[in-house]
Amino acid sequence: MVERELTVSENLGLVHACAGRFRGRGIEYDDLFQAGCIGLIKAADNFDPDLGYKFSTYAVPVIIGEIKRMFRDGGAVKVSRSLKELGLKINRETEAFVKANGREPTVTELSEKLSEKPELITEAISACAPPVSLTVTNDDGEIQTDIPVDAPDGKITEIMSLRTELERLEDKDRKIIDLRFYKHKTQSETAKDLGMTQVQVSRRERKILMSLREKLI
Amino acid sequence: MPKSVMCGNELTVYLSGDIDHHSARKIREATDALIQQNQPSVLKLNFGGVNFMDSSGIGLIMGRYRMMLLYGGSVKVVNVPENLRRIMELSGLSGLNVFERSGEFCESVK
Amino acid sequence: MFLKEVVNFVKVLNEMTVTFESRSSNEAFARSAVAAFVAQLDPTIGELNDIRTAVSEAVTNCVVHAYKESIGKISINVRILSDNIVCIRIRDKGCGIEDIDKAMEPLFTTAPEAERAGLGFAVMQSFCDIVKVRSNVGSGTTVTLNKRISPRVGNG
Amino acid sequence: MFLKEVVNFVKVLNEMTVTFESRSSNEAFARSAVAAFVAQLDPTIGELNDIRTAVSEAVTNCVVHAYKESIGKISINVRILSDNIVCIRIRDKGCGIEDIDKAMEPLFTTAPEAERAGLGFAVMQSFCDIVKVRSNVGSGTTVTLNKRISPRVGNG
Ligand SMILES: Nc1ncnc2c1ncn2[C@@H]1O[C@H](COP(=O)(O)OP(=O)(O)OP(=O)(O)O)[C@@H](O)[C@H]1O
Ligand SMILES: Nc1ncnc2c1ncn2[C@@H]1O[C@H](COP(=O)(O)OP(=O)(O)OP(=O)(O)O)[C@@H](O)[C@H]1O
Ligand SMILES: [Mg+2]
Ligand SMILES: [Mg+2]
Repeated sequence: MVERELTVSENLGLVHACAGRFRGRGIEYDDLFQAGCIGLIKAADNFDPDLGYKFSTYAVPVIIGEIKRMFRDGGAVKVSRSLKELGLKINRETEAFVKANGREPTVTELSEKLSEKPELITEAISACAPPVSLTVTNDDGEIQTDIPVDAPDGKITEIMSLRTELERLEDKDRKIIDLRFYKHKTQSETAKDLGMTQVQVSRRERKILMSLREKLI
Repeated sequence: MPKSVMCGNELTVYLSGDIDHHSARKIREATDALIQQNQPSVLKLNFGGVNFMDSSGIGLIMGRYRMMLLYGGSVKVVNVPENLRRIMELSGLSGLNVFERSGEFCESVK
Repeated sequence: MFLKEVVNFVKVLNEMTVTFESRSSNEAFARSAVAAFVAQLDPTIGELNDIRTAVSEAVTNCVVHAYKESIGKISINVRILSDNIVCIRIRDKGCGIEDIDKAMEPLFTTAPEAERAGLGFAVMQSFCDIVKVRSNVGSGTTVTLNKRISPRVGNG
Repeated sequence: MFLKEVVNFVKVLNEMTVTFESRSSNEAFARSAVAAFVAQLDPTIGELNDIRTAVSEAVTNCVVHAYKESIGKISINVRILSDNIVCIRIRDKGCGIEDIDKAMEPLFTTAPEAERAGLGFAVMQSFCDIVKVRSNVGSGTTVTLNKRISPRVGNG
């Protein structure tokens, strides 16, 4: 118990560091700090020194996580809606400004009037289009899955890391991949070579691709 | 589906958001469906809720104009926000007499 | 050599390039990205809207005409030059334009069935200070838009 | 060839790349450009702010650490994958990171004199689902952020 209190009081600086990070985002510093303290206490309660890493390494993510939750509250509103609302406010403010000054306001002037960041003003002006789902329907017909164009050096790193992942595969899996994708055999041919059924090859192949995908994204 | 009101033989369609090539298709389909359904003799396009429009919007108006002409009806464009004036004027649509004089018809749209 | 002198004379203060696919759902994104970059000059709402409208026309042309039914890459390069001049270049590798002068005539369109008004270039010209088009049939089109943002009183 | 299979397996529904200079005046632009692209998934404000925050950390690192006093190119590639997953890759060709594990430790910083807290990577990890770093000393760093956006209810 005493130890816990000691850990907490010794590490209040961590909370200040984390809370300071989120200044000027519409939440009072005291509230940020308080949320961070809750995180610190949680971290002190659950920290296991035997795991061999520093307390701060464990505590910082917990503290930031707790602070982040403050931003989450009230954040479930869809962006499209909130920007639309801001867009309407901007229109009203612009009209009033023109009437008063005989000219249009600039982005900065609006941001001062509405106490919103200039970048949000620009975004609100720009982003009123109703979003259209990409996943449900696609107005461009069949979805093309070209290889994304990366800088060539990026592609090289990708190939390198793919190789590393392939080396980590189990023997049998690696054989499947080798036959299927490097030797260009069909699933049935591969199955015959490895003494499996075509269905087994198909399933296994899918599993391997899935796990590679996870690692490579 | 855009909001719409049928009053007498006049169909008012309330447009909102951005009108570009991407969104114009949906608006066109929805508006045409409303025209088919209601068979108005006057189609009023209310632009009060529109934030952005490029020439796709002009194409949209022209298309409805031709369609209504085919039915012996007419198109009125009303409640055009200040920032769309210039592109509306550029379009030459004023020659077709589709603009309702401003002030005379200014309802607020949410 | 002379070109080099001229190019060096124009100071590029800041620059960005964005590349995306010719899906119509990216039209709004393209306008927003350009607007977000130009915003650093603190334009008026009207100036920002002019730019958004012109960019929208050029990008829509790439989606509708350059690549038609297929999907290709569109890239936009934006430079902020000295004297508050914004230079925006919209480039596609699509079908190209056969007769540029004709294409730029108001009301000329090759896609009337798609309810195109043939006003895209006219809008660009009206909303920007300079519009230039370079195109090669079969290899693509580059549209360059220049617009000067009025300097801000006070600090600019 | 095989790479193609794997990459194809990950369905890329839409993609953009933006490249800009490592000026601190571009940090806001970078956030906005990514936000404008992700907006097509109609995220919540919370989700979009999470992405903004994480991108901001990564971009600031390029400006502050990768290129230090000089100006270099930063590029951000954003892909929308099936399943509402957004994959953001921030790349620089700056000085690189010697010990990535150490760099990712909370409170580790090589620039304490610049009042850096050493929290950038911790913030990225807390605001994204997956954070990956690849780096080579002398040739640059790539930070990959993955985040799943909650699917839209109805059809928006
Ligand atoms: N990027 C391009 N690639 C190929 N052809 C183009 C391109 N841009 C324009 N064109 C050609 O130029 C013509 C005129 O373009 P403009 O934008 O002025 O009108 P539009 O696109 O046909 O109609 P609107 O823009 O009013 O919807 C187009 O019909 C098309 O034939
Ligand atoms: N793109 C990069 N290029 C080179 N070094 C980097 C890069 N990103 C991070 N680093 C190194 O990793 C360290 C930790 O980065 P992190 O963002 O966590 O903290 P910081 O930038 O030092 O401080 P803070 O982000 O809190 O201001 C940096 O101090 C720097 O040495
Ligand atoms: Mg056009
Ligand atoms: Mg940092």
